[in-house]
Amino acid sequence: MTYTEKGQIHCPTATEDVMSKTRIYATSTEALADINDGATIMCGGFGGAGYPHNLISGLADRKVKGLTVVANNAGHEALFAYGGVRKVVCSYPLGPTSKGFLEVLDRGEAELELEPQGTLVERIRTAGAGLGGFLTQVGLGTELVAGKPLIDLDGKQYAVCKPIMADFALIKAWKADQAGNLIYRHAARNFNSVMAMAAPIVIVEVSEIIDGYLDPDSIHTSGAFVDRLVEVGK
Amino acid sequence: MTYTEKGQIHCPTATEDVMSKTRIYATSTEALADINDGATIMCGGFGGAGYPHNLISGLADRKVKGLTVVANNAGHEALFAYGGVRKVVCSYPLGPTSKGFLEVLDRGEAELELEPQGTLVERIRTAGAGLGGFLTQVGLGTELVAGKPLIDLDGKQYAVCKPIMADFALIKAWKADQAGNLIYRHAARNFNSVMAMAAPIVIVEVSEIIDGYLDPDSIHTSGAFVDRLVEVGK
Amino acid sequence: MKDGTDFNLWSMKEVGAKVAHDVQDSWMINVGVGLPQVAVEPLTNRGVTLHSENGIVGLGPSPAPGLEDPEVIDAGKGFATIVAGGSFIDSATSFVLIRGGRLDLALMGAYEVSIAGDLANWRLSGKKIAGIGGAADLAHGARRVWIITSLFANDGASKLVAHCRHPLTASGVVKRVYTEYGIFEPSGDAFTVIELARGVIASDLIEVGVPLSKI
Amino acid sequence: MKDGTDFNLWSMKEVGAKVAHDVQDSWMINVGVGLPQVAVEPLTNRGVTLHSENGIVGLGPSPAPGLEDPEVIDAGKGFATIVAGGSFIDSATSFVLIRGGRLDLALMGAYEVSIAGDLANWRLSGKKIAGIGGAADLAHGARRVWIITSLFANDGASKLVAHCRHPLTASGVVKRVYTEYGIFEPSGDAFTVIELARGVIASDLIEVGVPLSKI
Repeated sequence: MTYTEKGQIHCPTATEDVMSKTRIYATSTEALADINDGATIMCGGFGGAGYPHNLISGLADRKVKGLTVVANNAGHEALFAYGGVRKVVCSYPLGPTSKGFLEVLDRGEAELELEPQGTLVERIRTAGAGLGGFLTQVGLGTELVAGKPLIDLDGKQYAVCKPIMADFALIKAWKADQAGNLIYRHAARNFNSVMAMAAPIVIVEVSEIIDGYLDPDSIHTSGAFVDRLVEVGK
Repeated sequence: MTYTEKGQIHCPTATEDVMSKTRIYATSTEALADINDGATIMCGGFGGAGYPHNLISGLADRKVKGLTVVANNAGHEALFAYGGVRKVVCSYPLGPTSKGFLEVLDRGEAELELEPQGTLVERIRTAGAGLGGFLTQVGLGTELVAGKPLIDLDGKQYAVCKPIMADFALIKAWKADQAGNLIYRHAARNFNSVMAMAAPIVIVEVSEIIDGYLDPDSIHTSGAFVDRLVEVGK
Repeated sequence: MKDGTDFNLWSMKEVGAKVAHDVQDSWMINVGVGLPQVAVEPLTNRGVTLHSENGIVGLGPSPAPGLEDPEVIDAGKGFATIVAGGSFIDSATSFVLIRGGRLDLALMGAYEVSIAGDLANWRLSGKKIAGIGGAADLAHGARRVWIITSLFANDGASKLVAHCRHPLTASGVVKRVYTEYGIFEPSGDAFTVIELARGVIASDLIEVGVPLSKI
Repeated sequence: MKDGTDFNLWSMKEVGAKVAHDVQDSWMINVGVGLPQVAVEPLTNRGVTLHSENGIVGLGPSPAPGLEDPEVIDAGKGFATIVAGGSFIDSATSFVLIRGGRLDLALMGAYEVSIAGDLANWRLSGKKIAGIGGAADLAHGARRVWIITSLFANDGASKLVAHCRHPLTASGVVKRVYTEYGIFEPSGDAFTVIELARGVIASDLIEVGVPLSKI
């Protein structure tokens, strides 16, 4: 058992290893093989930080069509290039990398569901948490809650926000261990650690898969949530 | 800037320090001085692991009365001993350390709000998250959702769970730094890191306050959430 | 059913072996507080990942004497260990895992299980105070709920019932019940017999009030 | 109000200094994407904690050339740094912080602010597509919302208005507006003048459509 911090060597440990269901794949293509046309995918990252470039590029290679992509931004150029995206759920569809999206949107070939960033990430978490929704006052009195049920509770009004269910989460981490435990690097954590808990199949591109195991107190995402790993290097 | 892990020395850092509003107190008594009769406190821990013994004991010394205590268990013996508790919100009020509570409950001097553990911790998080509530199916069709509003959403029924608002959170951490960033030890994390985000004033007893700062990637609770620290030793 | 002489009822150890046989190696399992140690023993040292709702993924067996750590405990508050590859998580994340469908199996005890799969295992109807802990979340959230229990309560009544008299933990969730008499599955209008211990005859059980399907 | 010759309007740098003067050292502040760098510069190197909603508590200034790290960016996606004592958090936690009341101040730009404190700063009414990012969460969640903006839009219209024509980001949230003409506070039926730049006369501003309280 690898402990990276000294104070923790007295943590009582058993002799056996965890039998993880996390599988390590040699290539993105193999890890993505069962993502089919019409799938809904969550995609981590904030701008380029923590964006799973290799996985998205692998998906583009397979020319998967009719995707719904849930992410903070709309910069999935590799997917727009061949018209792979039917719908984007995001908080910020502008910026230099969103040109591809704005073009297909303009041609009526894709749909946008815009959501305040905090509501977006909480709806993602809610899906992972097995809850039916949450109540917020963010956006009340604005078009940002258009389409959401409104309810009164104890004299206050709230918008009911439903979970965003996806088939797969594609995320980027920094280090993984043999049990699928993850650590993110700096501000690349963002949506990744939330999406890691939010889809039934979680696929992770990771800079490095270490031999052995990470310190159980320093893990950002438990291997319990991680289904597939691909090591992509720095 | 103290980094405990090697790979991270290239993280770009500014020359200035954070100006934290976290204050370090010499004693529990001083850190608790403004907790008055009738206050609602969240109290971390699962059984004895991560339980803020020193803070609770400091509160008992002040003989604060009429407290509502939100915690996983009801084992606040120091507070029951002088009749300080009006109400307990918890998931498990039994076990050897709950005798004091069961006695006052039996005498009708205290009230119990029982909540499934997952609903309890999520209601605590919801308070910290500034949300109005969440929808769950846990407990549907049982007395465990008695008193909760029920709503139908997309053909499914849910119980509406409201946030548990508290005046103070009393928690236990392992290490803190000068900016109030926290790391918990092993399974002592439990409710502590959730409550650390859930009350307007968060008071932490910590085994050690280090000079300098913790690695910003290894922090469990950002100092942004921490108001007061007391170093209590091992 | 007056005495046990005609039967070769399973011991708790045998019941545990039956459960362990039906469990897949890749599963993540939560083992309920209070289940007999001898029944759950076969689940350790065979590679499944054990989850403890107080925040351990990869729960190991009890520590060797002298290595107890008060900050490594299980949901029953007994001293525990973490296996290599395990992780500590906070309570909110632990219940995200439970409700979110990451738990392949919750193994629990029961006061009663109904033909509809209703589970009563947190409070006896006469009792004023009881703890619920994580039982309701586990019963609702886990992909499968299996029960390990004696078939009869102390008063001789069948724990498999048409309708639960005790307060429910969750309705319609139990998939399978492992007892010393055999393995049963709620099927809506009765319990289906999956396997019986040697010498146990279903019609005898029906006679004493166990609502089994007539074959 | 035809020309600026009679006025000594504040530069953006001076506006920033006014804001910085009113900010307390212990505050945690989110500085909105797109605010002029020169206006927010006085907030750095003075000890306040800056928050970036993509997951940085303790945002520092831009890195020295050659030290840029693509995984240390701010909410505007520019290269950034973290100060000693800072922490990286995930996006869910970042918005818990925002909505949960831990942010003392959100500093933002605006298209319009109404006398009721309504804020429009994410989409111009004629525009089909716009990004909301964290603006709605910040406007709702922060303890105070202060706006830094030019008083007039490019077409000459006052950005301080009776009712917003552009879609709202949040209603009734703005506490104060800092402009080159002065500092104003929405007070329900008008804007109260807190301070005016030298030579600026309130009645002149009222004459060109800025809904200030008549004193």
